Amino acid sequence: MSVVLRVENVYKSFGGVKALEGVSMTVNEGMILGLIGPNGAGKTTLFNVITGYYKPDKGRVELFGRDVTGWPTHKIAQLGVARTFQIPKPFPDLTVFENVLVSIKFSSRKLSEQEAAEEAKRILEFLGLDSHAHMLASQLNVALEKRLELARALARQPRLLLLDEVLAGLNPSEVAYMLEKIKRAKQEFGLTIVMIEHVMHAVMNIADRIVVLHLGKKLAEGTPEEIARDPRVIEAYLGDPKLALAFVERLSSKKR
Amino acid sequence: MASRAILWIAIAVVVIAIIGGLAWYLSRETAQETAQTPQALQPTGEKEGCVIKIGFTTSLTGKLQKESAEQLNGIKLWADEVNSKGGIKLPDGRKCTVKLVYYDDESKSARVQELYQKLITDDKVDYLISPYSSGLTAAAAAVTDGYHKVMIATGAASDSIFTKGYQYVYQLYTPASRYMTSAVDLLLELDQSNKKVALLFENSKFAKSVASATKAYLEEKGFQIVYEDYYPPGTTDFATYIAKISASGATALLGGGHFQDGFNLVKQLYSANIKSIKYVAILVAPPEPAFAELGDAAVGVIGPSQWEPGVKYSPEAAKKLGIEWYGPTVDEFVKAYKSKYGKTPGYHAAGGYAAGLVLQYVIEKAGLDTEKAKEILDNLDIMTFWGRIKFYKEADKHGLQIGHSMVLVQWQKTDGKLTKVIVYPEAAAEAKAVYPIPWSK
Amino acid sequence: MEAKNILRELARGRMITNITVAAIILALLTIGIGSLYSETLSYYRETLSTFMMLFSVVLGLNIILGYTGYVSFGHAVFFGIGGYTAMVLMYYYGVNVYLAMIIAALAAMAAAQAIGFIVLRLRGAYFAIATIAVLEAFRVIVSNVEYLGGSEGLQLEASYYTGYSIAGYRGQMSVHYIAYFLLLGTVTLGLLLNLYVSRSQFGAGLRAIREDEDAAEAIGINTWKFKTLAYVLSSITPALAGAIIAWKRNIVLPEEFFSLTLSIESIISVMLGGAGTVLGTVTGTAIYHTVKTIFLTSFPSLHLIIFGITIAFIAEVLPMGIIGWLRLMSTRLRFLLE
Amino acid sequence: MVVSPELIMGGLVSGIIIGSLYGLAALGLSIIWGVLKVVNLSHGALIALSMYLVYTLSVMYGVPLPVALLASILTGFLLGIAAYYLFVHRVLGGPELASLLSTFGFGLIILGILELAFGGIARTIPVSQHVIEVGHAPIMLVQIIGAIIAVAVAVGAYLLLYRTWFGRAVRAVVMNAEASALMGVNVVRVLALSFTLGVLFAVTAGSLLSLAYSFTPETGTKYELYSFTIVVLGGLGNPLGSLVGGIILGIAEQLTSVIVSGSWGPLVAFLILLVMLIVRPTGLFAKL
Repeated sequence: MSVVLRVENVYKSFGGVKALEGVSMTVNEGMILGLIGPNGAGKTTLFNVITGYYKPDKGRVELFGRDVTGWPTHKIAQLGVARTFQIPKPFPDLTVFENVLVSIKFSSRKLSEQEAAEEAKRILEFLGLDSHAHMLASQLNVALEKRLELARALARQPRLLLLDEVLAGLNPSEVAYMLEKIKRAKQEFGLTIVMIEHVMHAVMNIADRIVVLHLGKKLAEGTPEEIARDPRVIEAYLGDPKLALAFVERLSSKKR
Repeated sequence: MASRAILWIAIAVVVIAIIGGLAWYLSRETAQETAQTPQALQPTGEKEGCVIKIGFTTSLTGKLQKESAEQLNGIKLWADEVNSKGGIKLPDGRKCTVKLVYYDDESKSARVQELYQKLITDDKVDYLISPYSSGLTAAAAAVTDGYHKVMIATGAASDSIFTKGYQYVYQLYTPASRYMTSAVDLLLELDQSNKKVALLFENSKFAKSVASATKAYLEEKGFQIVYEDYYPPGTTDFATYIAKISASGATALLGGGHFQDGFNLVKQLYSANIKSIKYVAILVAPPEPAFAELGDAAVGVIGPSQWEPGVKYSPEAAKKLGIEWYGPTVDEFVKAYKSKYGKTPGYHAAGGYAAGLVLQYVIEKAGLDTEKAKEILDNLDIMTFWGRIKFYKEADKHGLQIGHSMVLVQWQKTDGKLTKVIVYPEAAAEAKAVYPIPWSK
Repeated sequence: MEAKNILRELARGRMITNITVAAIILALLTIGIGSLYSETLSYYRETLSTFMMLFSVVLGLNIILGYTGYVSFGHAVFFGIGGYTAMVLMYYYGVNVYLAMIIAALAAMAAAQAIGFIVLRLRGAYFAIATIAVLEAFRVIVSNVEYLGGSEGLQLEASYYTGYSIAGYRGQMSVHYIAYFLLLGTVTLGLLLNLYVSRSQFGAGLRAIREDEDAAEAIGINTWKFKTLAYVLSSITPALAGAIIAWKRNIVLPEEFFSLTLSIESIISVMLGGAGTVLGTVTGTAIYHTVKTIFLTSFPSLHLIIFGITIAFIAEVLPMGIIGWLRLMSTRLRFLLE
Repeated sequence: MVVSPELIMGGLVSGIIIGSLYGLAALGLSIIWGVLKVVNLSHGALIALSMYLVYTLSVMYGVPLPVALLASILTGFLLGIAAYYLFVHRVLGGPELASLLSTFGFGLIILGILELAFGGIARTIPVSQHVIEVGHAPIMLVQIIGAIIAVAVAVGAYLLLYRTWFGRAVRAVVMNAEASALMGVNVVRVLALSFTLGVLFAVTAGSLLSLAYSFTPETGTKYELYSFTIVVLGGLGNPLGSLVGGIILGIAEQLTSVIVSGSWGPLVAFLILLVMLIVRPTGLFAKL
């Protein structure tokens, strides 16, 4: 199993604020890695470093065995990395269909106009967006916007998919729908996924491994079970009822 | 992507080639024919009711609005007077009325070219008058001269229009190159020892061309230019310029550009109270009545003017020079203008009237025959209320005004009242120039 | 929704645009040729020349403002650079206008590359302000450099034009006709460039940048390269128009060639029709030019006020322009109204 | 000509005096830009309008000058509120272009009215011409008084934004409008008042400037262009930053005029603007 992403000892600070302090992690092919931690832990900053929006102050980022530290975002994207944004960034004045089509056009695949359109249609159907194809992206509700983000990322046929809170703000049935789609997408496209998530039961459910960030440092790493039992993690999250509930849920379901 | 781009570029090249080729073909096909030039579209005015059409544009809007409006008043007054007398008598004995055809050019040269084209080809006017200002006249000349249409340029003092080889454009204003020279002459007359001159002009087309000619003239006359600078249009604060002039030890200042900046310059100069400066001559601003708002600061300031209501041109003066007098006297003009518009005419208005007057003279002699009109204008040497009018007729500066000269005005205080008087040339002078400027005492 | 349907609609839309564009070019060509033989058309020829001058700037601006979403508030800077480059070549070296145009366009492209390197790192209002500053800086520099004629400008002599002739018209008489056809060529080039941008993958990338630059990077678009290229392309037609107008008017003046008014007029034209659409540029410029001419002749003293109200109206009520509004009314029309 | 230290001194002092007035003019633009994220392209027209208001009242109707100044400033206040709801409110939060065009349109309307009513002739308000000479440079008493008022207004604006409830509300809206709304701040009112405040500063600057120099409807354009530079120099919405930015620009302009030539003065402003935008677009000083 080859290493898809390796982050080594990455530092990043803004002014006086240290957002990342010596974070390292490794993601193997075919894996779903959950990235959790309280607000301000540096999760999104880490995504931005990986995807090249920020240049790390120190440390290196390796993708598919190549050192990509300091590469511009679009070059990293062209390696086969796709991401979604915490606050969705659809192309508001383009239709849903056009959003996906643009993404296909700039993926590494060489498709004819006709093929690209077919492909866009396929992806929209996969995410249940086909009936909204002619709507402007700006007219979508949150749930559909999140789906569009995912659709646009999948349209690139990436090898590594970075999901930044795609479940936030969704109701339970929508969460279930998205989880289902992510799992299926992983199988169908042979993806490796790193996901930042606050919906704990979802992460615990879907992730193979979990990395916990706290105040810019890696606090713990392990399987969901290990993380759930780690006293440091519990301490860091103490007082977060949602998380506590998720832990309890997880542990009790294991016992049964 | 690349191959697509190439395809598009190829299409672009082909289309442009087709258009270009067509244009070339058309030009090639007929180029050998003798130029069936524009004479063909000569006026039709002669028969139907006999109306002579005079065309021009005026700046009803934009930055030249004010001066242009006065010029228009002058032209209108002329046309009304002519028509009230039943029109102009042509050499063939017919009497034709005058019709003014004019449009708003927004003070922009793009509009000027568009509209002169329309005047010539659509309205088929017989003679043209220029728009106001050198810049717009240059743009108009580029159109009109090609059609061999006579255009009387008024409100355009630039010399450069007349070095471009145009053959049908005639200038009424004293050109920029001689704008300030009389101010230099006056200084020489007043004080032989005042030789240190500061030049501070606006960085604009007109002021710049006056400045360079003035500079050359000063050097020729043995003056020492101790300071020279150009301020950007719209400048309101002259503190640092005045500081440098003061530090330069200059004893005379020549400068200005438009009304506003000249006004501010004098105002701040007066406040600064630089005792060393004894002589101040400013472009454009002093002849304006609004200059009086400066109060004491205006006293002693000299300014060149194309024309003033107090000028002394007269049939007698013409006789002395042995040239023909034509048109109304100065007083008649001023009186007619006052009764029509309720105010004293300035030089823009006088220039407008004079342009009409010259056309009237030409039409009486040449009718509507442009080539004959050109011949008459080339050899013209007359005196009118506007002054002497004579054009340079060789090709290198064809149409440049060489007969007319500037007068200098000075603001003086008599019995506590601020008045504008002509002080130069002596023949036209109403009073002697005050020297040195009061504040230096 | 069938993919094939979309493609068919797309093709139909493109066909309609192609026919419209071709019809416009042909009509302009006919009027131009007609004016060679009929004097009555010559006023229309001059009005259309002014229209095409503005249209050339608009077509350039639409690439950077419409497709890429960068509000270039000083786009006339390329008109000025083109005009001055051409004039220097013609005035000092006697170069003919055709060569001068080509060099002017190349000079403007080089300038766009350099200016873009500075201003394209800015976004939104900062970019807009920076482009105003660039325009004003050029104007000040040009009016102070003697070689460029300073504030007096450079003026060609009548004799420069003796070599030109068309359909029996010679010298300065021929200039207005030739300039018309040259402007038509420029407009044609501009329309083709816009069509290319609207239909190519390059244009799709620009649209993505307009919509969200970060997301565009994330889907693998080299945004820096794309927007620089867009800026360079957007300088071509304004520069060509500047060169032709310099030649036609025979004089270049700093305030007329580096003019904020021209910049703003072209923005209004783009916005009026609908930014980022080919048909929008035509519609917007045509309406603006016509309305302006009517206002100026009918209400000369009120025209500033009327314009102010019109501009504010567009901004507040019709920010996507006429064509943009129609497109929004029905997404079906998106394909028909490119 | 040799540039003496004395001349440099004169340039510096007049730079500071004129710069303070530039700073005051820029303050209005700065507040609006900082709080509403709108570049007010009617700024120059508003400055010109206030000049004509003072002119109309004091010269044409003979109202005493201080009363005319106050009346002009008050009119600016009312106009600000009206303009906010007519030209700004609808385009807030939209694309930049919409607010640029909308405010530009408003500016054109003002200019059109001024052109119609007064034409292009320069107007002057007669006041004391007393000057103080510094290094050959004549500095008018009115300018000095204007500069002092400018400093006072800038400090006042600073206190208003950092020491009062209104200031806190404004800063809260700048940081996060949505959260402020949840915490009970009337966001629309804060925005409208901030815009009005900006107009008020522009009008105050214009009224003071009208005393020192003659003016035409187009006079405001220069101050508007300079204000862009000053705002970028001083940081969006920072009153003291505007003042200091104005003074830097004033000194740069005046020294250019002393050392090189006045006709290069405006270039300095645009070059400073471009360099600042690239090197430090957040300004030399903190944002609001």
